[in-house]
Amino acid sequence: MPRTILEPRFQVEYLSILDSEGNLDAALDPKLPPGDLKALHRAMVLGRRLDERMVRLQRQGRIGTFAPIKGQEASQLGSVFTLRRTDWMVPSFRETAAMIWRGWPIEKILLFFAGYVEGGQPAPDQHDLPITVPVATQLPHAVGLAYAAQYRGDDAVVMAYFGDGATSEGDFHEALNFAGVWHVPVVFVCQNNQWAISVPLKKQTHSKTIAQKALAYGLPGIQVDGNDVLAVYAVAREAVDRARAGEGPTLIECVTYRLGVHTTADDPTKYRAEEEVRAWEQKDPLTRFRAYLEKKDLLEDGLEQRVDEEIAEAVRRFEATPPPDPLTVFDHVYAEMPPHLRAQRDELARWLREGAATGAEAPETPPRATPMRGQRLTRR
Amino acid sequence: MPRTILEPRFQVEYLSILDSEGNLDAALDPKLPPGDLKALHRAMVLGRRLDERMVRLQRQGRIGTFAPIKGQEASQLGSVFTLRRTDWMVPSFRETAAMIWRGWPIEKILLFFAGYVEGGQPAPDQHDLPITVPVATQLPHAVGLAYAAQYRGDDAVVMAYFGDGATSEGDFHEALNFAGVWHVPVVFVCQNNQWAISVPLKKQTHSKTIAQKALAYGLPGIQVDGNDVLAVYAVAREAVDRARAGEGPTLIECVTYRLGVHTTADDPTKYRAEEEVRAWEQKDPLTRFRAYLEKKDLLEDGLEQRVDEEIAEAVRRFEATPPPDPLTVFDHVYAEMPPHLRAQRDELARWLREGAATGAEAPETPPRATPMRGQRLTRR
Amino acid sequence: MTARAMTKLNMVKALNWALLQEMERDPDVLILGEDVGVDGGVFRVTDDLQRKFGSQRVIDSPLAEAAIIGTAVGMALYGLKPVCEIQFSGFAFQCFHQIENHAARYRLRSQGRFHCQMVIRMPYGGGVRALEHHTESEEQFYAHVPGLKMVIPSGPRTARALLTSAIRDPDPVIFFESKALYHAAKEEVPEEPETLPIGTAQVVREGRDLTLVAYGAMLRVAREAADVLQAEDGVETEVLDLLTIAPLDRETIVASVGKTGRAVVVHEAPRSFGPAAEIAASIMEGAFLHLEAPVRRVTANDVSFVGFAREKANVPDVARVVAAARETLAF
Amino acid sequence: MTARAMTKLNMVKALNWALLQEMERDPDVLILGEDVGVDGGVFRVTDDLQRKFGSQRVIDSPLAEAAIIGTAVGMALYGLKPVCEIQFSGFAFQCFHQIENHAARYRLRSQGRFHCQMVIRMPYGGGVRALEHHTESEEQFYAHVPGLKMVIPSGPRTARALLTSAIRDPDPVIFFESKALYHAAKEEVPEEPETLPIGTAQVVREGRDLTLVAYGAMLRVAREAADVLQAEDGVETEVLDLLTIAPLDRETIVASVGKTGRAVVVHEAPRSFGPAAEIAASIMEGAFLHLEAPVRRVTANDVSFVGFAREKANVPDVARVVAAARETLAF
Ligand SMILES: Cc1ncc(C[n+]2csc(CCOP(=O)(O)OP(=O)(O)O)c2C)c(N)n1
Ligand SMILES: Cc1ncc(C[n+]2csc(CCOP(=O)(O)OP(=O)(O)O)c2C)c(N)n1
Ligand SMILES: [Mg+2]
Ligand SMILES: [Mg+2]
Repeated sequence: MPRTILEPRFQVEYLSILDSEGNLDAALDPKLPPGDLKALHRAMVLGRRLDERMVRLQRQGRIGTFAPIKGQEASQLGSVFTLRRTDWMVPSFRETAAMIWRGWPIEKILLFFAGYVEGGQPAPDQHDLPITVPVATQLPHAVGLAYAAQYRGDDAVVMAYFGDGATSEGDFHEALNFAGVWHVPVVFVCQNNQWAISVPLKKQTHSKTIAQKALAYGLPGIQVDGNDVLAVYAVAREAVDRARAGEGPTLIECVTYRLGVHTTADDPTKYRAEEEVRAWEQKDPLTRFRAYLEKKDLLEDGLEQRVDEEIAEAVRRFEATPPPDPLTVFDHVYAEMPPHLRAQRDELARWLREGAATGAEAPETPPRATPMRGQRLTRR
Repeated sequence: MPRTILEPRFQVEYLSILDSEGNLDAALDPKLPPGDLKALHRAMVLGRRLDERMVRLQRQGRIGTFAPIKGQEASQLGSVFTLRRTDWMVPSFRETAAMIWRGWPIEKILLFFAGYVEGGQPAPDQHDLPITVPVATQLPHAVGLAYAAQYRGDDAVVMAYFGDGATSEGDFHEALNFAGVWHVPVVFVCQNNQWAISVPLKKQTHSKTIAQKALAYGLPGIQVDGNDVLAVYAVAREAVDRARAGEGPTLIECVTYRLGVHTTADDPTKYRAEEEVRAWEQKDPLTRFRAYLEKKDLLEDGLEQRVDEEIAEAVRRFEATPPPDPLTVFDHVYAEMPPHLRAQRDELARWLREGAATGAEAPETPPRATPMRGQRLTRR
Repeated sequence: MTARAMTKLNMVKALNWALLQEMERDPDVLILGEDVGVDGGVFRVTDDLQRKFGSQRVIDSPLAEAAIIGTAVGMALYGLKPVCEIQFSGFAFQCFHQIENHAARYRLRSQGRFHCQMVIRMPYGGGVRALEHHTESEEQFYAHVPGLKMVIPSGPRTARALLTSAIRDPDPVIFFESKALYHAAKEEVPEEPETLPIGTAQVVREGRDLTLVAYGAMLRVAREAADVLQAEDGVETEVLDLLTIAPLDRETIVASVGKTGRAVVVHEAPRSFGPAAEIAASIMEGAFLHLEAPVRRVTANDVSFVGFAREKANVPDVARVVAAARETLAF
Repeated sequence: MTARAMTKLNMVKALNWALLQEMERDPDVLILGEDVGVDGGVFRVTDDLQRKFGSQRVIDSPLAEAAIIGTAVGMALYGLKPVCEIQFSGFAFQCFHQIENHAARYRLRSQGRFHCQMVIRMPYGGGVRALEHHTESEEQFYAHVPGLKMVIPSGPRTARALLTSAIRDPDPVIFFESKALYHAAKEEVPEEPETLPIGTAQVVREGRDLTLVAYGAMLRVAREAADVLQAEDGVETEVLDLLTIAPLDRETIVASVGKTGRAVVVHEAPRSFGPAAEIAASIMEGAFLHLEAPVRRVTANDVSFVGFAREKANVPDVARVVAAARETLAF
């Protein structure tokens, strides 16, 4: 049956700059100065090494379950690199490298995963939200921050991170729709790492790309090789600049891959083939960027060791953390402690004082128990 | 910056068959037999006349607030007409005409809006869900029904109705996404009547059409002139047939207009211009279809009177409804009444028996109070 | 209290006035919700504010409750003070995750670096011949969430004062407005902005024989029941208007029952696991040795929805409160 | 009871077995949730079921809780019997509107024409060193919703029997599984499918001095406290395992306290407006004249989240239950 086709027709673009051997498509070179290239590389290496270290810390029971980033360094750093300190970064739960770039001390991140609420406290001058555990729920916050910035006349941009699985949640939809209507300076960065725990993208959505979901909101959506830090940078730069210029939000889909476990409580051998992982290891964002820098003679000697030392020092600071005071949890429930919480606090304080005397089991203090029960230790 | 454009590119189609003078684009004629054309017309007239009657009943305090359908008759009937009795119809709260087509007795609909829970009870053999008040929440139910039909090997199709405003809700997004992944026989019919209470479409979403939202889920989306009953029919027919043939879900956007109030508690003069309403009155789906039928010499004499009599009889049956028994509400909370409800029921029964004797105010029975307080009576 | 200029207002106007005055006072206060702008809200509580403050400050949002609360959380994290309207409390479960996961928790999660100074207004309760999801009383769900405050005024004056306090309160406040009270009565309201402490109940009638605890639309029911008890039984009833459901003012409640020894709690919410359970349990904990009778609960039945044709049979009325009071007194 | 073949299982395996047997028994039973298929659920409760029953019957859904419940409601309206898994109870507020607005109400709304025979399983509670939203106890929110049933087993055998009952129950059942119990202990479970009545509490230890009311992971705490009280104080404690939170088995509770005159209620949920309030209020209503002391509540504090480094200080333990019991006995 013949029908009119509505204009405009829609399209989604794809960008890649470095090939898997680290060769540059010169026409697309974002022309970052050597200092920036080195800074990016260092941050990626730090992300990778810290990730590996954290897996070991978790296996030793020194921190709890966490979500490793291995394979996603370029997606995170190419994008976050475009932000100013006064811009806002809204993470999900797998942005360790981006968080460190934004100034989160490593030991705070370790504290967070060791079950200390202190680990969620951004510095007073830091424009970063803490980790958000419920998938996609942070996206409307990003839109609200962007609205507020615009309302106040500040030229801040907001960058929000989330995964491919997150795009199925209602909050993703509502956030992008509000962003479109309000035309606010927010950049949505989807790290499409192909998996949401055990669910592959094709069971997550029937759309071929995440980027095309932007069309539902009248927004530009673009797909980028998420293992190509220069391409991610170029796309993010453009989106951030447009946002800052008042040209509204963008959805960026970084096509990447989670090389490791979903979290340290996960066993991916249960749901995905080793060959798939091997194939993506060939596209490792670090290898590729390293090859490129090598060609440009920008590799730094001893980088790995220096990074490892930085991590080791942070781990030492983390380990030196005094045992947590259970009474402080009452401090931040409300601005002022209401009577019932004061009473509960007093009760707990008395208990902590008298408990030992009465032979009672003292509340556990340092978090050195067994790993999360009910979830298996994994092999990868 | 030059980039690859991903294939396939996307497009959204638009269909219109009857022009506003009722002239047919012969190439697109769905070729409905005369009997069907007359049945459609009768249902549209009934929808319109009942609507008008219900507004009067509401103004007289004989029913409570309800959502009139004036202007949307073609969208509802052109689509619902394509269903078999064994298919499922999932309404929102503004599908009176479609519900009557599906066999809901008029008096039951009146009871519903008179605050009787009895009004929500579909007949035992009826495959219709009751009215859903929370916007968009019925859409996942439709997907679940369609999944169940497919699971059981039944060839039933599910048709779900909702408004333009509903597309902003997370439930819309999640439902369409599940439908896409599961590839189930469901047809989503959006009655885009341009307004969600006082919010016009352009404040509802930054996308130009509702139809293009289908692209986010890899589904076909099509826009149709919702005031052209033949076009709606043609598009729905195709979608229903495809669904039944196992070819998955479709999103249909019927471009129509709410000619009346949002509900009888609403005052549209507060938020929209009379000229806009006047302009859409020129596109009245009834006038247009009438003109077409006239040309085909298919108009029935005395149709309005017969329809009015049918309505009057239903109103008489409605008015003859005995006062509601407050005790029956306990019957359908659970399959079996648990002890605490039995106790509450006994307490209420005792109260109803003894209340008068003790001089207590008896619970109100027939619903003949003032219209909804806190919302103004409106002028239109 | 010094003499003050007063105006007679119904609750809708009183709330509107609180919003107006707070918006004039503080440019960080803004309004967000469905139909709150051009239309002035389906109950007209935000009437005329968009005209006065512009559509950037009184925002007609798309139809999505989770994003209304979620974006308001983001605004609050930035330092703004959003006042959100959820059109009916029956539609707030759509955003319950944003309220419970985030609005209530950001202060704790960020250890004080961020907090959500925001108000979430919702019309609640029955009495307006409305459809399903338009008549329910869901205060219990919010009262149980640590980090939230849950406020329910009982008339124009408390509504105006408490909304002012809520807007100025650094914590997220769920603010329920009884639809039955919107136009029920007018009260004298002072011209100058007035506040009331959140977390404090009011003794609105003193008595020594029995304590009636109520809030929102049920306050009038409790007061009239007290009149009947006085007139017909010579019983002196103390009536408490809770005003804040959470944090609950146990001190005032316990002090009253410590004196009277008997209590009846009245609410529109279903009984089981409802607010009256906490009030009864708190009375038992705080005034056990003074209790002459079990605390009675007069509430709606444990039914989600009855239809307005049966509503009166389901919700507490004066006669039932009087009957429960008499049974409690005779215990 | 006749002698039956028994197998020793932990709670994960016991639940898995209930699912397996019910799916074999009834082709309308199907499973739906995030990672329930290939992965067998993050806690492995649905392990191997997709392999046995296929991916149409054990469905790996997209990541969207509201649609999991919403589509399950649709399936149930059609006559299927979906068993949904919400990966952690902390993520169920995303679907709270579908549960409250629909699963709980379709029977009433359609006046019996439709109903939702469905189970919503969720791991809840602390004890597994997990992040925010992975350790909370939200049973109260479901217990207050008319039309829902709320079940919490206390070990492998009750878990298996109650899940079987829940799947066969014609009403929607919220089924909480304590993460701390998943691998805590093994119990003998009969080979033949076994059910337990929903709505009935069990007296798991008889005594005449004091009643301890608990459920889920707190049952073990209550039992151990009873042992300590017996050994150290010679006190005979009656321990009730609620098993069903709603509808609450007031009869069993009241009968016990009618005998003992004293009660302590233990739960992991925050105290204010929590389940223990209803239990305390119900005891007062049903056994007022038998009460020798106020009902004590031993619960988590009114804090949304403390981090696992502080978790033990926040959740009831044996010592605190013993202390509360002693104070109640000494009252
Ligand atoms: C609302 C919600 N539902 C479920 C979970 C449990 N969960 C944690 S991560 C995850 C998968 C997320 O997938 P994706 O969005 O692709 O991010 P990725 O883990 O791949 O980075 C799930 C289901 C959660 N945290 N929040
Ligand atoms: C979840 C929810 N939020 C708010 C409302 C109040 N409400 C009822 S109808 C309506 C507008 C619906 O607009 P649309 O989807 O376009 O349908 P229409 O009324 O135009 O038919 C609103 C906001 C509701 N019923 N449900
Ligand atoms: Mg992913
Ligand atoms: Mg509309």
